[in-house]
Amino acid sequence: MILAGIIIWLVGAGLLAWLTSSRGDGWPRWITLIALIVQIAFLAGLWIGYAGRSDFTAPGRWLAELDLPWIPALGIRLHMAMDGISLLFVLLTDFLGVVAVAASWQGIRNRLGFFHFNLMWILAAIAGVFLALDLFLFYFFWELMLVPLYFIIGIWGHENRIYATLKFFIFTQASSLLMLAAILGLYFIHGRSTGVYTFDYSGLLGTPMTSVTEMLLMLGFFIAFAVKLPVIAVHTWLPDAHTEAPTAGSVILAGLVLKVGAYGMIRFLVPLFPRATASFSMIAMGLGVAGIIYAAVLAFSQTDLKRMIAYTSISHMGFVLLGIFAWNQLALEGAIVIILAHGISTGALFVIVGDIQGRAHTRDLDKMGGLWSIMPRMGGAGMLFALASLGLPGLGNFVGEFLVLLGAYQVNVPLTVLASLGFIVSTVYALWLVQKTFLGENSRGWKLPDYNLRESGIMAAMIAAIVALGIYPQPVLTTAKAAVEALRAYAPRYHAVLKDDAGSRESASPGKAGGGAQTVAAKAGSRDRIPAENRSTASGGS
Amino acid sequence: MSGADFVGILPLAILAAAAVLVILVLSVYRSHLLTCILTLLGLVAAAASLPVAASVGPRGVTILLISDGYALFYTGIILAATFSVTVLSYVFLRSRPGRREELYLLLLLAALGAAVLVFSSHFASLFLGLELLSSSLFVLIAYPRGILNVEAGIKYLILASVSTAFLLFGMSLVYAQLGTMEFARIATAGRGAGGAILIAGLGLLAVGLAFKLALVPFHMWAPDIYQGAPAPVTAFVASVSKVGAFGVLLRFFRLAGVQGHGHLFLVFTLIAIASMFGGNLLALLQGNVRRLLAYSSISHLGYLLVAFLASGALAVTAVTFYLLAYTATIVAAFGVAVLVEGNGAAGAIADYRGLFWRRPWIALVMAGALFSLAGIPLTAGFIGKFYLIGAGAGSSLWLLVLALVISSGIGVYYYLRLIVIMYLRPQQTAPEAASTHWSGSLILGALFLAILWLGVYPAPWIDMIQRNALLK
Amino acid sequence: MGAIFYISAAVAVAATVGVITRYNAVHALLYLIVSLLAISLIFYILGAPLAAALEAIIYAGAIMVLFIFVIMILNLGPQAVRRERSWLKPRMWVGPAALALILAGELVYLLESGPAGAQAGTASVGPEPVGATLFGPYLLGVELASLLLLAGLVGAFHLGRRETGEETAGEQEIQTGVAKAEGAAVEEPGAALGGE
Amino acid sequence: MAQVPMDYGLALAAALFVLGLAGVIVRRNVIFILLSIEIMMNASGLAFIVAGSRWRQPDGQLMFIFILTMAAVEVSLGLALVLRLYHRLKTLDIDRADRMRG
Repeated sequence: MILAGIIIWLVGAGLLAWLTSSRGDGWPRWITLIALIVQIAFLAGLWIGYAGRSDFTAPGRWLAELDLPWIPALGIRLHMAMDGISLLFVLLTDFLGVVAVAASWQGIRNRLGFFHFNLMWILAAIAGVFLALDLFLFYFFWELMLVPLYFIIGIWGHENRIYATLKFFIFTQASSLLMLAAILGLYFIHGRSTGVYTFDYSGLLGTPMTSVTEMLLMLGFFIAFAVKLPVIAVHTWLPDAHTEAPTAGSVILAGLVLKVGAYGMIRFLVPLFPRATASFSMIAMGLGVAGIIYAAVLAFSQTDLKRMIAYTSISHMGFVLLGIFAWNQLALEGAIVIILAHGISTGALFVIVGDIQGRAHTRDLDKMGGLWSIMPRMGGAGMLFALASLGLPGLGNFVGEFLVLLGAYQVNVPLTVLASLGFIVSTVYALWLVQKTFLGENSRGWKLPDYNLRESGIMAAMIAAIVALGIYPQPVLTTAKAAVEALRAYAPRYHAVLKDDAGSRESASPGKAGGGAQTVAAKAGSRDRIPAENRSTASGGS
Repeated sequence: MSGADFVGILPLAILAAAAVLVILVLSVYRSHLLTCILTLLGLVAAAASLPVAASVGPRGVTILLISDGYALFYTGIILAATFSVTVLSYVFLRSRPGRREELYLLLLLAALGAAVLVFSSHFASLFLGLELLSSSLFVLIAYPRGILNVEAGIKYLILASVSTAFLLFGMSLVYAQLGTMEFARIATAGRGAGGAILIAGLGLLAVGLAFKLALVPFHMWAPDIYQGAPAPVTAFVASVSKVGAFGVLLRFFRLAGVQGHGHLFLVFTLIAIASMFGGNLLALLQGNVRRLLAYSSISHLGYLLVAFLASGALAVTAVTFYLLAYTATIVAAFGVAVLVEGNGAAGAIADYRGLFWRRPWIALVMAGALFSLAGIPLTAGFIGKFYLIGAGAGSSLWLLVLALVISSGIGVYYYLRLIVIMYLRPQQTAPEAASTHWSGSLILGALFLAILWLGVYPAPWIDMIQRNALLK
Repeated sequence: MGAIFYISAAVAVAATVGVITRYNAVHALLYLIVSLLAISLIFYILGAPLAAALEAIIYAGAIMVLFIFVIMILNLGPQAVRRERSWLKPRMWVGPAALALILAGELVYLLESGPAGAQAGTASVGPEPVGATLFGPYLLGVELASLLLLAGLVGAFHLGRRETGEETAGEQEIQTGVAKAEGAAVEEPGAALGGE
Repeated sequence: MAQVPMDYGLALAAALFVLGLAGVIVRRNVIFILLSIEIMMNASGLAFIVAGSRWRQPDGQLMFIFILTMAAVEVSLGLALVLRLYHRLKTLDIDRADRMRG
């Protein structure tokens, strides 16, 4: 019930904010803010409680689970569960929710009730995505997420918002419907071969199917996740959506909506289709590396600040893709850390850009310069997050990207080398960003007010989070560890397939290619054992 | 006809009796409210007789009608939709001059026609039911006798008559070939028989029904009729007449085995794809809310064809559920039109701009209906569309599923755009408020809750459909 | 017998072509009546005497009269008289008349040669079995047809009722708008029905 | 009817049907369109009579009677609408009835 409570709490707060908006502007703001902070405190309490449990690091255990019949005629259940990854991501959701609310405190002036309702609606849907274990439920939340985002961009966005929403919509809608088709394909294949028609995640794991079918279904899922992530080639909606979105929309978009794609790959794509993803992994990793470099180069050539940050997001998500398809302990944990760190750092950058735009009414890089001298607090924060973005050691992003590279190195050396080039390019664009906006001389004669207490508060919280993640990531890694191990056990032969496919490329170092932990898992988990393990997984919740 | 036979068609008998009662009362005492109440009572009585009729089990009543769970469930949908339309008509007519009472009589007769359609097991009853429905609709569409209404009425009359002629000619070809007009015997006699004439007959029959359902390429009438008819009648055209026509289409072709005839299957596939894309793409271009909904309904009937072409019990459940969801949704949408549209052009976007600010609750209902049409989670349309795609995927109709998926992706866009328009700041000169009455708000509220219920917890409805409304 | 079918069929087709190619409504109507009579004859040959009678009485008789009635309503005024005169020119009626004569010839021949179907060896389905079936298995159909007629009655009554000054302002506006748009070229009433 | 194969009867019906359809499509005057529709209905009725005659059943004639009923209803409604349209527009050209455009 905890899990349903998390979502109902958010939706309820949103409704309350909407209903009370007629009483005054303060009502929706404070209601959502307090609701989110209370939920963060509650989740943090849970986290500490779980961390004390002896089985916290044992793989294959849900920390909390909810499993009720919903539409029995179709085998649809209200099945939600939380493991370490979900917990971290829901926390990130709430945290960025607070940031979004705080960042819109002054920026959003009209239709406040509906705005906050939409905001909470997105957060609830995203939390639902992170918790759903029934594929139907997953799709349900996945679709639910789009509508409020459409409204936030379409109603509160900038000049060109109609075009942006159209593009955003066509991309996401078409791709998610492809995923629906794939979900149904899986449902029927599983039903025909076993006689049990179910959308349940643990039930569908290990569904026997031919490799062609598996590949097709996998692609259906992959495209949906890839559009959200976004993977290069289907990324073009993102810069436009970001440019037109209000600050809160950008924060949610970059911090959470992109992560949903990554989460889907980690939770569903590889475990459900281990063989197909393994044979696809070289392409996917290649796409990841291409994205890292291509988007970083494009970011460098942008003059619109928001567009620039949007492209850096694409670049960072390339690392995530690389890490996921490398599929070993290090890379996966790295990907999770990137997701958290990027959520915070890019969220902060969008907030800063939003603040600049709110003050100077422009986002054009060429019109800025010397802002540090007039706004030292903002300049300091901007500098810090730009450095985080380039992967400065000691900040969260570095930990994640380093882990991903370490993990990917065990799988494919050339790609890893290429990916690390991304570090260099990102250094260039991040420094360029700082140089053009904050440093240099204030040639335009800007006179803008510096951060007030509220804005400084937001930044302080985000700085604290990113620094904590960079200096002491261990709690996060510990929390994710068991979940990652459990997920990897679903695809025990992943690297074996990988080796068969790409054996020639990796012949130089066979011992290394297998890596440490994952070969153990690969050997330990024979295919026959998977269903048994799933069952224990499903039943072993609270 | 035995007593049990009569019980089996009790809902139809009650509807007919209500119509006769209304005209008798009209001849001595004209009262708008009284007529409306009598009509509503008739509909409620007919609905109350559904379980009674179900108790005599599936049985053929003469060769013309068959009373089974399927027929009764669809009749239930028809009665509920007609009930809503009747209340909306009351709200609509209250503020308008002229004679109003005949409208209720015609609504009863049209509902009876639709119910006969879903009961029919013979060409004669199919034809008569369809005509009863259409003939009442000609008048209903032109009812206020304004220029737009009359235009719409004439257009509908011409196209409906042409389609009826197609239907009749198709029937006669099938009859000439097989020597029977009963569905069940056509099914058995038609199994082995191939023959160009039979295929042509079935094809013409399908064309006739496709006209009524406004499937592409027989859809030309829909936008004009949706725009020209008075709003409650539009709701009726969009819901009841579609339910009736689709009900009989499904029953007949399921028996006749559309899968058995490759050509027919191909034709239906093409019609489905054309309707889905045609409806959605043309809807993108519309600046009028009613025309937009008309094109959207074309595409929705296209979606339904996907499950219609699929095989198995899942397909029938999917169609029935979707029709249920669609009916609740579209009646709600046009119910909003009744309460919102002023005396200007029907469906003008100006009536809807800023609706959220002027009349938030009604706008909420409209938003719910549009979400449901778009297939957004939490609404009936989401579960319905999921069901349809499931039925298509279950029969491996991947091309159709893909078309459904892509075209409904297009569709979502214009529904949401309309919602954004409702949320824009109202214009300086707000349109004059249209008719309001508490009963209209009540019906809209009920429909809104129904949309949510079907979207959030559809299990009881699906159970009911699976227990009752399956064709063998 | 076969020959009569073919001749009647040819007459029906020719008359129908006439219907859809005439400019003048009354003229077309004349052709349509001839076509209906030809089909009636075919019904008779096919062993459906009741249908043949109904075709002639109700279709060619009652329903077509409705058409004429409406056409006459739309044709009031002095122009109509002029039009009437042009309608009575021989080339207007000679076509339908010739076709009707052919049918009359066929009819005479048929009447001379005895009841339909008798010499062809096929049983005709006369009024008796038709009636028995109509009020047997098709009883509900009769009921539905009666309701259909009720709908038609109520509908025609409602639509045809005379205006009682109930036109709303909006409608009048539209009407004047239409009149303006068509300017001076508002057609005279009779012109709506065409004419040669 | 040995001398008149059923197919010929159906062919005649089809010919009339197509002529009627052509009339509906080509003509613009509502009266003519209604006449053409009558032709189509009548063709369908003929087809039913032909089919009934083939099977020596009364059903074909019954359908014809129903069609007749329907035609009467439809013509009366159609003409009532025509009168109303004429009253408003002073024309019977169906293309003039175009106050609705998308």
